Amino acid sequence: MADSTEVPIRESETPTISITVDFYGGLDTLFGKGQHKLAIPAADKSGSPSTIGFLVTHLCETKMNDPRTDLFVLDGHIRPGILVLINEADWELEGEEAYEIQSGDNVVFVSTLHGG
Amino acid sequence: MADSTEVPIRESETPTISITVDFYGGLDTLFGKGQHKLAIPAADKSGSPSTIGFLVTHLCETKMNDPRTDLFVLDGHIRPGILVLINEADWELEGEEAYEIQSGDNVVFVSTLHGG
Amino acid sequence: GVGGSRRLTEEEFDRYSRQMIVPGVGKDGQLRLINSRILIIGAGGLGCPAAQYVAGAGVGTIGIVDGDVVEVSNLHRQVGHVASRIGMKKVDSLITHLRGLNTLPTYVPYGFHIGPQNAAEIISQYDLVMDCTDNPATRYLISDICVLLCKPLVSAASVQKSGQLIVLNCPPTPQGRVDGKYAPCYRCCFKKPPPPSSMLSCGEAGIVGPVVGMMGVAQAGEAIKILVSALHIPSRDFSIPLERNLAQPTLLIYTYELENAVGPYSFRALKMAGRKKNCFACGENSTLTLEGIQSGTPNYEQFCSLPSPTFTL
Amino acid sequence: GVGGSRRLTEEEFDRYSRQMIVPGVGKDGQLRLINSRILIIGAGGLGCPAAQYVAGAGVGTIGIVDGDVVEVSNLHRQVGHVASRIGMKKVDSLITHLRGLNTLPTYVPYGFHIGPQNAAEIISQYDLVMDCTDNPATRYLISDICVLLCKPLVSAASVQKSGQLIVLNCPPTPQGRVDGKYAPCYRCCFKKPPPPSSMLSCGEAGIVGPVVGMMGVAQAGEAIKILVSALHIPSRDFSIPLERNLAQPTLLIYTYELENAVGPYSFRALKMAGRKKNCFACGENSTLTLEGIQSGTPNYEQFCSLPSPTFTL
Ligand SMILES: [Zn+2]
Ligand SMILES: [Zn+2]
Repeated sequence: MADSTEVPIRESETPTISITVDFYGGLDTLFGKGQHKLAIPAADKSGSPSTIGFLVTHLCETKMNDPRTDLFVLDGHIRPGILVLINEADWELEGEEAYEIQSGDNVVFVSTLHGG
Repeated sequence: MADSTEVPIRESETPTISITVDFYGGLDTLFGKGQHKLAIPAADKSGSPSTIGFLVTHLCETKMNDPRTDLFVLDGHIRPGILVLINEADWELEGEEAYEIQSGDNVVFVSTLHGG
Repeated sequence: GVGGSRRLTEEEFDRYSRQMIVPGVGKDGQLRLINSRILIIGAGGLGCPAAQYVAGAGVGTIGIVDGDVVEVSNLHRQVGHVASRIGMKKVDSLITHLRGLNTLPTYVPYGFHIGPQNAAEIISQYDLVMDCTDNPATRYLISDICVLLCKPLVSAASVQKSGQLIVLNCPPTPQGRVDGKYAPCYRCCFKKPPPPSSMLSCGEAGIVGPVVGMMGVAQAGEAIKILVSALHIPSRDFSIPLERNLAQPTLLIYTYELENAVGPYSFRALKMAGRKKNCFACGENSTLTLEGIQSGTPNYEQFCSLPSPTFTL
Repeated sequence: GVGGSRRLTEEEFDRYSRQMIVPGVGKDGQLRLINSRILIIGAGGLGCPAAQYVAGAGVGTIGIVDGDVVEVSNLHRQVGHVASRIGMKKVDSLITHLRGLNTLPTYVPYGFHIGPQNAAEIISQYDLVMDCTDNPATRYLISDICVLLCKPLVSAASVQKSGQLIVLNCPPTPQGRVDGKYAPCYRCCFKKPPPPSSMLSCGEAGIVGPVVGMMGVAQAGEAIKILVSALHIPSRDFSIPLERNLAQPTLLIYTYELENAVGPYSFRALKMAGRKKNCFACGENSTLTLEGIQSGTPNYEQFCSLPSPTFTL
């Protein structure tokens, strides 16, 4: 899997897409604070364009500071109770995990809170 | 003075610069809410590039909903107690009223509050 | 109610003058507050600050639901209780505090947990509901009842260093009505609850007082706004469905960073979609009914896989 | 103080456990709160909610300055007072409320107005100052004293439907020190006061309770953050001036819109410049001294052109 940090890319390497990702509602403690600027592979291992589904796995494998991956991913999918917004729009309107990520996209993950 | 709304511009008209302006701390009630997208003349009457000083007068003359102009301008200058930020930076660092406005600039006016 | 046009009493005028002179409130807005009934569900970290400002603003009838009693570990954030009332029902403790602040409103205590059996009966008596509870099963229940009874819902939550706030079902629109851009319900925004294992309560994860305080005060701000602007009244004329709609539904997210002064990421307002056609509660094929809920359908505990059979606030 | 390493008492543990388990607080952070002294200047719309959360969090010594008495028109937003204490000094009324919330802190009432004669003597006894006042002359005075005494200042203000908040002089840096990126003072950010004619007070312009409430609670949040992280302790080693600096100084702006649900423009965080070399108070050629202030230089009333010769909170 390609490096997801902003390392200069040689021509021969996998092309990447630059995106920004934000985590809220406690997910920030799993991934680190503030906005994450990432260069993710433009395609998955099978050569298909990278989707949100791919991004979720990619984040889990390369960016999580915490061993408790089930707080973010369950059975290969984003766990229930996490809201996903793509460019400020509900991901349901964008095709959910099948949405193909575009350069410059902003993806927000928010864990729903219940305390009071 | 040229029209400051987003009317299509003919070649023969004064060139304009597109900027955004925000008002806070009660100034929003003088100018209307939300972010204002403006096309201001690129130069003043004497042909010099438009500065923040020009913008202040221009706003006062064309955009104020309220007759109390002294809440925004005093003696031809922005009144004391109003903070000006140009592209999120204190205007003192940018040359204050002499700063020449660039296309795409964001200018924020904040009236300092004192109540409690 | 919409508010009548009676005169204000001298005491009302003295109490509320500072807020009445704010443009957009006025005497009409104040009378709408006085003639309105707000239900606050939960008298904890959100409910205490929310209730202070709702009572201060002069909302005429304020109901408070909570089955718990005051504990010493509550007091760092539940600012409507005091040490001398430890062991008292939270609703009675909070109402004692509120009466000191403002004697004019009518306060109605419900000193028990809200659940499928009693929720509709209680909520039906109010104009607006504030969800200040602390568990998902109750949150889904409250939203479902608000959809069925056409009540606006101001919902907030807070754990550790994070807070969230959203105004739902406002202006209220009847269940099944989807031929326009209507406000979402809780299920439109949060389709599935998190698995219990991933959920953090204030007891387990901790909570910083001002974080939950900010959300509670903000809830009061939204509630006052809705009542003053009469946005709690269900639309009647659906030939003009957009006219009275609020701005784009927005989820406000607050993150408190212990290491930084207020920074650009402390607040974020996320635009949410409107009512969803396929929503289980408010959508066009919804089978949700008050009778169903009372007889156990849906099963909120199972939906949220709560280990305990009781609904706790 | 920085905090010792004693054990917590059982009562402290019961009271503060929910906030101690928050990552970044812990026992050390709690002890720093317990060993700290906060001065709250102003017991009104900002000071009441701020004090509730500062007291709840267990700050060891809480001083409150205010010369006013409780009036009925205060109660819609000044949630630390109650109707039965109308006519009582606000400091005594608020402390009565705070003692109910938490008996453990030491509360110090200053039932008079702060001014050039007494400000340094009072402020010198505290680790952090919260400006909850309502007029510019007092705001400039408090900031000047905080610069000279090396105290961090959490400043907020609110009128009608707007609120502002900024953390100043934190970590505190001695006057005249400009060879690095230091935190600004009030004068660095707000060089000149507005002319009196353009100034709106809460009495004239009105105020919505939750608007000023949000700012007061946020002030408590910033103060707790500073003390827990020991950012109130003046830097000693100026060879590493940047190390303990806060993030970019930020002015938080809150706008309440009566017509809209929480929207993207409700909060804005504006990046501010750091300490200015030419600042009248903290800059490199500043002639400001404690002795000067006490003997009338600068003249704060004249600077702000206050019509009245007294400093009112
Ligand atoms: Zn729905
Ligand atoms: Zn300065």
